[in-house]
Amino acid sequence: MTYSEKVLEHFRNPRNVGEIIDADGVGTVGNPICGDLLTLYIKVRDGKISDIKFKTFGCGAAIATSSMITELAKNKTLDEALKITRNDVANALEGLPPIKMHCSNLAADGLKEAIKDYYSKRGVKLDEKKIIVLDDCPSCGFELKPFRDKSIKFCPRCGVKVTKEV
Amino acid sequence: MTYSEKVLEHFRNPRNVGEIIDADGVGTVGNPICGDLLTLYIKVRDGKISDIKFKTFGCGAAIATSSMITELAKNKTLDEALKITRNDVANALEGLPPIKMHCSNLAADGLKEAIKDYYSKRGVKLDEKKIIVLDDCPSCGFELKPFRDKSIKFCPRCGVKVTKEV
Amino acid sequence: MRRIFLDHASGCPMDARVIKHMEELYDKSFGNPSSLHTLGLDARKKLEDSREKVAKLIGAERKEEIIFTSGATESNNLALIGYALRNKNGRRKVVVSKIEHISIMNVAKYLSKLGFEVAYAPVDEYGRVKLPKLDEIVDSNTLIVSIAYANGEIGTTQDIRAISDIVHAKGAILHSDGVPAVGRIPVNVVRDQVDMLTLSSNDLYGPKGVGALYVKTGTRIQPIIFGGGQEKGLRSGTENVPAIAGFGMAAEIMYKEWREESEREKQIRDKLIDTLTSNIEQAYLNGHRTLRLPNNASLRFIGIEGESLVLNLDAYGIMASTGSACSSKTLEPSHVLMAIVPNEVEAHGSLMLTLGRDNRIEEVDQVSTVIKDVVSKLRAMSPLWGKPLDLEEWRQKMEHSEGE
Amino acid sequence: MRRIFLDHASGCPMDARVIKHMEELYDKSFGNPSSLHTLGLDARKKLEDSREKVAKLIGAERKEEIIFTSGATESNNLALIGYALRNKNGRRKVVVSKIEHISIMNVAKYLSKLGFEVAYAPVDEYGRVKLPKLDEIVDSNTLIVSIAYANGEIGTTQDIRAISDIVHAKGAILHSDGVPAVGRIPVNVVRDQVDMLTLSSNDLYGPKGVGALYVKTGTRIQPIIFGGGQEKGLRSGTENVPAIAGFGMAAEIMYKEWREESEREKQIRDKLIDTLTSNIEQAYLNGHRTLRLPNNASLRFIGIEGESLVLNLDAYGIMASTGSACSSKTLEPSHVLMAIVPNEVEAHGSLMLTLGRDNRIEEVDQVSTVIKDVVSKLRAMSPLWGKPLDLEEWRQKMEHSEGE
Ligand SMILES: Cc1ncc(COP(=O)(O)O)c(C=O)c1O
Ligand SMILES: Cc1ncc(COP(=O)(O)O)c(C=O)c1O
Ligand code: FES
Ligand code: FES
Repeated sequence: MTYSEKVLEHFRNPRNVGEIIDADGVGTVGNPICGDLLTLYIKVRDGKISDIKFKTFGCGAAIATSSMITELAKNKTLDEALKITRNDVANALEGLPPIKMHCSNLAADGLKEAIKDYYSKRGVKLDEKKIIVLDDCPSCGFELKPFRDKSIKFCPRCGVKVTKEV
Repeated sequence: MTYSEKVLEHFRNPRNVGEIIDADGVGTVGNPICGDLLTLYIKVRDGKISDIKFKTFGCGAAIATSSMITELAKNKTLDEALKITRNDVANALEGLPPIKMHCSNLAADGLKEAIKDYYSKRGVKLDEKKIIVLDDCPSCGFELKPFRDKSIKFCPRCGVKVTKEV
Repeated sequence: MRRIFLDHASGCPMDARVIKHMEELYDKSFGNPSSLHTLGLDARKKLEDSREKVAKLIGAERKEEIIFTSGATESNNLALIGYALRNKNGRRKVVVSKIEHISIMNVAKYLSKLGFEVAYAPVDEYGRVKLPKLDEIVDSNTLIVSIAYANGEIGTTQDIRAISDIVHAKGAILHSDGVPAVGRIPVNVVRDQVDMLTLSSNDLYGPKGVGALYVKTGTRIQPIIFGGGQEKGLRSGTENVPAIAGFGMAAEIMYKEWREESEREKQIRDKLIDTLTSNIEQAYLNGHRTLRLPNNASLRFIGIEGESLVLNLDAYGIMASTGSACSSKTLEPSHVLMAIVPNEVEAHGSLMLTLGRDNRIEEVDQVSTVIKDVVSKLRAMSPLWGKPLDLEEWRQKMEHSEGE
Repeated sequence: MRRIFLDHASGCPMDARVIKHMEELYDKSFGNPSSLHTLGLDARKKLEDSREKVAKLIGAERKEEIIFTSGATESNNLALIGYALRNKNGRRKVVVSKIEHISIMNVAKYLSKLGFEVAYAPVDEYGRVKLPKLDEIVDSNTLIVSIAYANGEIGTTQDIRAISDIVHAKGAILHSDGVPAVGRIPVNVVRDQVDMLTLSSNDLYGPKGVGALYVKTGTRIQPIIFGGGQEKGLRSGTENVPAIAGFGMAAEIMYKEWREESEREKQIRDKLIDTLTSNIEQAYLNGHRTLRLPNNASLRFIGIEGESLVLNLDAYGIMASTGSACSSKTLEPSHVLMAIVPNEVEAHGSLMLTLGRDNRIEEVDQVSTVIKDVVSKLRAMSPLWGKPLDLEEWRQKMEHSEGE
């Protein structure tokens, strides 16, 4: 498992660390029991994310992806921001080790949650598709059931996508 | 598996190689199919082995033990010669690797056969105790049945005695 | 930047004397011990010399009791699988402690798939096996028990003699993983009545890729690797003579030097533990304060996660390891830590510092300062630090998402 | 006395470049690829570089298809046991040729104990697998077939592509032991459609104690050694990085140099075979005259026994091996020779000369003269030489004594 230079750089010097006391939306994802917890704070001005901060308990990738998503989301409209995928995060970081791909999830999900929170405070509900994890990896056959509770989306062994929208 | 200096010396310069055309007793033991065949020739004068020669097809230990038994038996009375055991042969050679202990059998048995032949030509029958090979090595538990046809007497794995007289 | 290596449990640098010895062998002693010629005999001799040296290190009575393997994982597999499959005496239970190495744990799982009953002996908050509990769990159906002399992650040592008495009283046999213990604390298979013991060469500053299993005379096991019948039929495959000779030499050096070196490392260990636990708030020692390996300082820091801690330390040239889930292939926190720390979050904040011959007591101040700074930095960005943490709530959320 | 080493099948001297490379690693790169710090990442990189080099040597498409093991014996065990136990698809038959290496033979025996049907594909008098027979034996119940690219004892090579076509037509998969072949003849897993291939580092002049198994993507196997989940979970145990890096370098060198070196060795081989068979009466070649490894000259001499031949040659500094029963741990003659020579007595008189980079064509005259002298000396003391031999009689005697 090797982190890219970009990951290490963001991990060592994370951008936008902190809390926003009067945030317009707050998203908390992960579970400290599993070793990762991210809280994302956004301020929204004119439909755009004008400020964004995070606090993360988690691995190097969790911190780097948190940092990266704040950079990606800043100054985007909420619609644009909602379209940021875990792949966008991973790509912006010049890749993540397969086993760490789920950490980029954490960041993307955190942003979504914060935006949802923003909308729900305003009475709007975002509808979601349900995503399920396959039983076995379609590429290498790795058994995925034991990992379901980590809400993984990529095979921990070979890195291919192992979720399906239903 | 390491041969002692003495084994190597006898193996490289075997004593009493050859045939005795007008031998008084000839003993042939071993089986070329198993990789060993020894023919021992004796001349008897005044109840003593006055000359002894051998021909051997076999491993280094087979050749060295053949050579050694001719030295041990020469000038002995037949009674004395009959008492030479495989251990005497092995000891005189400063030991044999456990897996090769059966080769010293070959030599001791060959001598016995030659003396038996000498007696039977004179109408005398030597009675023998029957020696059986145990099912498993009493020390290390090695399964011995597959080796029975090699007429082994020592465990090929750990070298302890695995025969019983009945 | 001078590197400070504090991760000896994951791998040791080779002893320079051993490297030199092996270099000579590579060139001259590449024979196969099964060959009949001079080079083969020479290799055979080297092999047997090493066997003797390894036997001596652990107090084995006969060198034939040492089986060379490719490493400790293989030795652990051979011991447990080899014994369980060979001894069809009606007993079907395998007992291991809750803090055995992953190789023991996964072998136990495999045996349970094969139909054996596997029971896990609990440990107390220091990682010491609870002897009365062990005495209950080991029963007349128990075939084999595997409990390590000491645990490499949390440093805790066991009273192996007391354990072997319990095990033998029930007619079972005892295997012990000696990897972190041999060469650090007194290990003697005769005194402690251990039936099988796993050894690793690299942990003694010998080469990697070689280990051994001590198998007491009379203990019957079957091989897990089949072939040419090397190592008394228990481990087939051409013997890796240069590495085995290196292992032998490393064992010989250990035999002479370990006591003094252990005393030295113990002082570094104590200074590290004292400095870190007193200078950093909410920093706790894992394992027992005194019944521990002389080279192990295992700690946990509330509110932060181990992988990010280790990566930060690496940026300062300090190399260590963690038992956090995020650092492992399975994304599970170390089962060893989980057995002794109050909860998962504390397990995630663990830091394992394991000392070796190359460490100096003078390094402690620098190491402590860096750790303190990094811990502060990570806590500053942690949503868990400085706030009360309701773990029950999170646990329910997890179960909820599991049920989905 | 200058040693002439003609036993490369039993072990190769390490390439000096590889030794040098490994020396550097011992000191600097002792990290554990699972560690998160710099030393760990460095070790991981070395590991993956080697994987790529080994993959390239055998024409594998993806480096992930290479699993590092402790050697060829383990690779053979992993391939056959790992595949047979994993694929519970109703097929229960394992097919191996009659001349596979002992590690394949003994694994096949083990599988038959576990309830698998094992069938042995016959070979002709040269040791070539009889393809029509193979086509009969491999059937819709066959799970896996294991046939080596070439045989190290008698030198004969196989038409692996023709074999894989037969095997795949029946829906089985093909494992091939590539140990003596890789680096001597063209081996390409894609061209030849091999599903698994066993490799040994030392046979490529790399270190001992390391090997590999090529596992084609999509081929599912289970591990035989359980633990930390290294090597995609297929081979647990801390990776022996210095040795693996040495293996990688040896593979890289082989890739560049093997063609030229094989041509050179072929000339020595041919001169050896021609001189010995023409100068010594009743001396015969084992295996095929042209479809053979470039470095293998395997012969048999009527009337003498191989161990005494090899020991005598050793006294003259010539190192070789034999397949005689008397040289083996089981006191059985080599099953490979038994499959192709007329009878046991001829098998006992075998001599295997295997060439390597250190041999020179100038040595052939000296070697031939010594062999001729030693054969004469042993024949002079053999009760079998110069007399007609009634093997039937001896066979009956043997059966008689077996019946006792
Ligand atoms: C206690 C213990 N046992 C066994 C092993 C397995 O050793 P290896 O990975 O070298 O096979 C280790 C390795 O770190 C260990 O720490
Ligand atoms: C053809 C073949 N396969 C497998 C092996 C096993 O290799 P190792 O003994 O190094 O495990 C050998 C060893 O000589 C061999 O010649
Ligand atoms: S937060 Fe656990 S792996 Fe990234
Ligand atoms: S004659 Fe076969 S081992 Fe001695």
